[in-house]
Amino acid sequence: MREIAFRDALNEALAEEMERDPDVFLMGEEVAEYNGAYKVSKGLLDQFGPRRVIDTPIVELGFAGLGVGAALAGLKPVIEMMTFNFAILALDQVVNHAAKARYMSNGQLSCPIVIRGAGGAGGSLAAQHSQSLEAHYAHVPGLKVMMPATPKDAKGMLKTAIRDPDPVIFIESEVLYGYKGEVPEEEYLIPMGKGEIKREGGDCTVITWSRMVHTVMDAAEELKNSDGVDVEVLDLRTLRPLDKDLIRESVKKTNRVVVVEEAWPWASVGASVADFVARDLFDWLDAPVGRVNQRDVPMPYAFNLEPLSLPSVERVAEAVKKACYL
Amino acid sequence: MREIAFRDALNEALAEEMERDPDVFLMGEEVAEYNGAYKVSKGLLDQFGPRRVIDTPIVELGFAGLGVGAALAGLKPVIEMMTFNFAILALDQVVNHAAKARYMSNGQLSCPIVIRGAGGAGGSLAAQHSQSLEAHYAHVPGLKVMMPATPKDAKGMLKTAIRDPDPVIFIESEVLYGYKGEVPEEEYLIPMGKGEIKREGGDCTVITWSRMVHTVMDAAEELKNSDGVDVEVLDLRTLRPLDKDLIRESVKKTNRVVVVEEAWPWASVGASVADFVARDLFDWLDAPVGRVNQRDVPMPYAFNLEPLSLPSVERVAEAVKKACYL
Amino acid sequence: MADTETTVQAQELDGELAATAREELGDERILEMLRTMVLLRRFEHHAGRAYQRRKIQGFCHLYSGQEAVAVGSLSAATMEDYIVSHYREHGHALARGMEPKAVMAELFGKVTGCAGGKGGSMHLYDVERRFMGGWGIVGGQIALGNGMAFAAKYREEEAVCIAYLGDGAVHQGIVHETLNMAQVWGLPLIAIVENNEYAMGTALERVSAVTDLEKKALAYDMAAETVDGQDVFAVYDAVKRARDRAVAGEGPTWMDIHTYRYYGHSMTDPATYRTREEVDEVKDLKDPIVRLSNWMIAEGMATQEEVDAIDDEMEELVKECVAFADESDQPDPSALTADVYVEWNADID
Amino acid sequence: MADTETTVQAQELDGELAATAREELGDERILEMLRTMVLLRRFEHHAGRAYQRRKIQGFCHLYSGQEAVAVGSLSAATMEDYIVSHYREHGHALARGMEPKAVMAELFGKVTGCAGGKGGSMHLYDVERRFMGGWGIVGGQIALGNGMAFAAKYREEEAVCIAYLGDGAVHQGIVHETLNMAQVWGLPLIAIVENNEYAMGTALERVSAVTDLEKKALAYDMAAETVDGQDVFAVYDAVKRARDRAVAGEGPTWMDIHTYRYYGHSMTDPATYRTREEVDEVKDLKDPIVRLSNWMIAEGMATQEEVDAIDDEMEELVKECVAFADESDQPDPSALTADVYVEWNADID
Ligand SMILES: Cc1ncc(C[n+]2csc(CCOP(=O)(O)OP(=O)(O)O)c2C)c(N)n1
Ligand SMILES: Cc1ncc(C[n+]2csc(CCOP(=O)(O)OP(=O)(O)O)c2C)c(N)n1
Ligand SMILES: [Mg+2]
Ligand SMILES: [Mg+2]
Repeated sequence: MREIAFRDALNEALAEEMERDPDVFLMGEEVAEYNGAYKVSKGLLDQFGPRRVIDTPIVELGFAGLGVGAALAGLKPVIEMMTFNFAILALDQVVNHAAKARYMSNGQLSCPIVIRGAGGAGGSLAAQHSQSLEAHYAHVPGLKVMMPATPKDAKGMLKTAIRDPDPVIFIESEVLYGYKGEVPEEEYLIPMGKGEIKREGGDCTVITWSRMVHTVMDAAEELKNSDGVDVEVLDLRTLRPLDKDLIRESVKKTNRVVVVEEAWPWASVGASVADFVARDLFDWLDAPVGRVNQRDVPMPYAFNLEPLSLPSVERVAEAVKKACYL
Repeated sequence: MREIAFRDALNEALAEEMERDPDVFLMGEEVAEYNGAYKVSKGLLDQFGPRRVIDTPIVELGFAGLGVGAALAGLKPVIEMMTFNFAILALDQVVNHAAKARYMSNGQLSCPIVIRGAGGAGGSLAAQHSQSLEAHYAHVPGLKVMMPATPKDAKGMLKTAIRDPDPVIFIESEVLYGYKGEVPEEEYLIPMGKGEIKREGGDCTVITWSRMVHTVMDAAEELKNSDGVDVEVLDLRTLRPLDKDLIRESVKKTNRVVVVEEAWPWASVGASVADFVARDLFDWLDAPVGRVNQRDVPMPYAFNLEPLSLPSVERVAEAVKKACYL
Repeated sequence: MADTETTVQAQELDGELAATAREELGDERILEMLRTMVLLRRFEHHAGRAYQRRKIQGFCHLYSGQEAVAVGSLSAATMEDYIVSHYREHGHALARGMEPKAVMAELFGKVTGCAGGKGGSMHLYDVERRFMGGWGIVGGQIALGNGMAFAAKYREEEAVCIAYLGDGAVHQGIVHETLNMAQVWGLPLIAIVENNEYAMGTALERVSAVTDLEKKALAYDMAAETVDGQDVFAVYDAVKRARDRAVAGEGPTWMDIHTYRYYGHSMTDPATYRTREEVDEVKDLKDPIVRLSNWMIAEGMATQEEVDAIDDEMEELVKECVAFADESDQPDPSALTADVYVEWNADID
Repeated sequence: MADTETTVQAQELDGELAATAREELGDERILEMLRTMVLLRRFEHHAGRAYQRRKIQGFCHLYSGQEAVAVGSLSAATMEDYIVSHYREHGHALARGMEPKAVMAELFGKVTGCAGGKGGSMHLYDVERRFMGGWGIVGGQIALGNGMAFAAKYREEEAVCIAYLGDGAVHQGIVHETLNMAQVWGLPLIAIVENNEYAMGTALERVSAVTDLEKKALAYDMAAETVDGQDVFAVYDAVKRARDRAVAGEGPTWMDIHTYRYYGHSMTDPATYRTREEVDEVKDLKDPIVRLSNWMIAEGMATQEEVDAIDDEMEELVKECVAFADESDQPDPSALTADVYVEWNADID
């Protein structure tokens, strides 16, 4: 199968959905003439023109709100946040408006908006530009949250997100944009709310998503070689709603779980996943659920410190071994 | 001992700290001439004048940022958010600025700000005005988060928050403002990061905070009477940092835990507390950790629906019984 | 109130504008406008009473005193136009033609309400009439309105979006962001500031660097106007011109419409920040309903008896609304978890 | 560039303003200003090279072309004034008198950096010199600056806050909120828009309803000025007058200072959105350093040789900075968890 980069997979998803549905438009900072800060929207201005690919001033709250309003009026906006660090400015329109429109209107309103952009640490970008803030969205009923780990998932999930009738937060790991992987030529969708086993194994389930899938895959490889431990890698893909059945199935097989996320540990999605496992599968667990996170500190700039903060192959391997009492 | 209302206890804390430290000032919507939307700042304009008690326009982001800047310059701002539903607009200044100033400056800057105001459901206020958003802050290193449940705690904790050299998020349950309780005449402080056993009991630990302390106390009373179950009620008071030792001590005694919070269940503080208990005290637990939350929906207006959404005495009692296999 | 209005006599409206409006609208529609304004007034009276009986709860912001703004502006709109408002929107909802019973039932939290009882006083919706809410975050709705204006332009509809906001909302950053984009992209947005002089207990001049809010538009080179909001035809005229410009592709308009609210900010506000005299002066000199009916009587379009009869009729109608709301059922408990998403296959909790 | 500047000749600055400044500042300080401007230029040149060698990583925004803004404005400030900036702040930091070695070491992520290597290029601090950062959220720093101005006024210090922002930041809501409060409360805030015509790849006129950014102040009745940012004395003069007003209690000033950046937005931006000719024209006609040195030579304050010697000297100095940064140690791993809080008794993870 052909291999393309994560950013190009996203680009294809956008182009195909804009082709398919004239109500889909793309708006954000530098998405049009600059072809996107991370080149995700490359060529879309040329293909679809300035009516549908729109550069904004730097006003995250204002253009998110415009997108929400346009969605309430029936359009299908894709709003690009250059990074989710800046999307904090827009959170009110997401949490207080988009997430509640259908409910408060007793089902009269729909808000089919996608808010997407780069998340996570990008490499020496320091504290204000290196945050994994998915918990802020996953906490809120009315939102759906997706975070792909591979080019194939990225394309299929973004297409699903755009077609979804509810507001979807779609966070793309900044360091994955250049990552290449197999992507089918023919059209496909990755369903909302469904995770995937990225690697089968019987000894320990590691639940993760986004960039951390790759760290965990490396750790799994290493653990196989060094300790003969067979790790099952479960990529959640959607963080709200949670694919509970997939987790149940895997844990009932392995009886051991580690949750790995790039975000801070406290009040995070990973904490919630670990809590779900511990409560729902209490009798199936042979060891406490392990967790690996970014250290509970703002991200430092220094090149030697950032890797110490992020979850590493070593820290994941260690946590798995601990869960396996090795 | 004298009994005073929660709002008056907060008022005393503000007055005493403003008296003590000329660098403390209070700013927010309606805090001065109107004496506060919830009358927490009653009389402070008269006592301290318009230099130190300042009405703002309705610009949460702007005056939060002003407060952060003033704190960086050495003042001790107390910024009132009329409610934390509106504070979402100010989150960027809290998460991206206040929380990171000390770290990014390598300890050169301090940000001794308190951001306080009403949180939680207030009674038929509907979806945009009935949110418990503490998870958004508890997730973020660099912040401290306090949520008092009683007038005595409210006063002692707010005084501590104001003296704290770091940014403190201080959330006051809207329905507790009128709640009366004993408050000492003499000065006292409630330490940062310390919870309190609000009721001793040997059968099950219920961990909670803020308004839910009272719901849980009622449930504990009922459980004692109906089933002879002795519930230990642990009020966390501070949500970041967590009082791990207090939890450990209690759980090692009861071996059963229920976490009760007003907030939504997913990626919440309660999920994190439950996860901490399940991992840290794995071998001490005789049952899965129970949880009671607001239902995972925006808050409806209808008078019959809101109580169905919020955690109730019945739902707490049920969860405790389940944890006790009753 | 602003200087611009001192030329108008007590309880009189601008005769020239009224004459033009009469030509455009005809007597029938003007009578209808009066009826609507009286409906709004009676409706709020009874909403206030129901609140005191705890039939309505939570926050409830009455619209009385501002009737000419809602009725004047919405008389200039078509049913293709999007309307978006904040929490003080009973008047806008009714003036848009929403069923008064459904509005009252919503305030009562009943299943027959226009949002099934789940929205309440601050969150009224009638999407068929393009009444898009009913939002409670000060300023947030103007961005939504910008999006609706964007949608109208995107689809090349002959439609605008009318977005209401308060004088207190003007300072919110989102207003700045929205006006700039609306102007850059020429969106058909009509932003109506209902300048009732106060945001809760805060008089405009205490928190605004300019008290002439029309000036805000200078920062965006935007068409702007100051309007006497107690004169229904002045509002109608200004909004109609703004609408004509907007559908002609000439972009957005910013309006500082001067008005006044008779009640406190919400039902729990005793409004001690202003004097009784101040309120009475507006009621005595510039009541929008008295002004309109005075003019109609002077013009021979109605008699005092007919005006009184409208009052009685609306009083009856609103009482029926209250009875309807009172008798209606509360929503079924299953409504609690409905409409969070269009469908939700995973279990929620 | 703006029309206001067309009267000035190629590579010449305003002679009158220069003469006045010379009287006020004296030849010594003007020579120092030239040296600082050259330092900024050489510093960025080497920062750019170090970035290419991956000695500096992440985002790195060079200041070259804008030197007259930093040096002119900070020459009008005292050491009591608070300075706050955004991510393109190497120039402000150096012009404030921060140790160039500590700045370069910070860019290299070293423990000898002005933030111990934890801040990086976008987050420089020197609190002793009241250089308060170095912030990366577009627009956020102006609210911080307002708070510092508030603090200065609260404590009755004879001090102002100078806050820098870009032309792209102007549209952010927080700017609107901040300017209104600054004006209402008369805060000593000097908001300097470094209008370099682009925000990343976005030319101002594509996203701003007005291109004359001075107009933004009309919405707040605020003192405002448009300034030639390639003329160090024009900047000095305008900021000095604004500062005088501010400390006299006459409130804030808004400044649209026209300038230009020579490099791309950041080190990873090829800047294909503008032509080489456009860049060259500014360099040829309005380079702030050439303008100043030309004038100094014409006035007999320096010879061409002396100017060249300054260039060499600064080149040497910056090379020493690079060597210093290169040789310095990375922070100790324990720095990772230090200074999250002033102290943290509970364990962190
Ligand atoms: C963002 C936000 N901040 C604060 C509030 C609380 N609040 C509700 S209405 C109001 C005053 C608004 O006044 P104005 O805009 O003049 O409208 P009016 O009520 O006079 O119609 C305030 C402060 C809110 N709902 N949202
Ligand atoms: C809130 C926010 N949105 C977006 C960004 C990404 N970003 C960084 S700089 C920049 C352009 C700013 O341009 P301008 O304000 O003109 O300053 P200049 O870089 O020209 O000095 C953008 C969009 C950001 N850092 N913060
Ligand atoms: Mg008002
Ligand atoms: Mg710029």
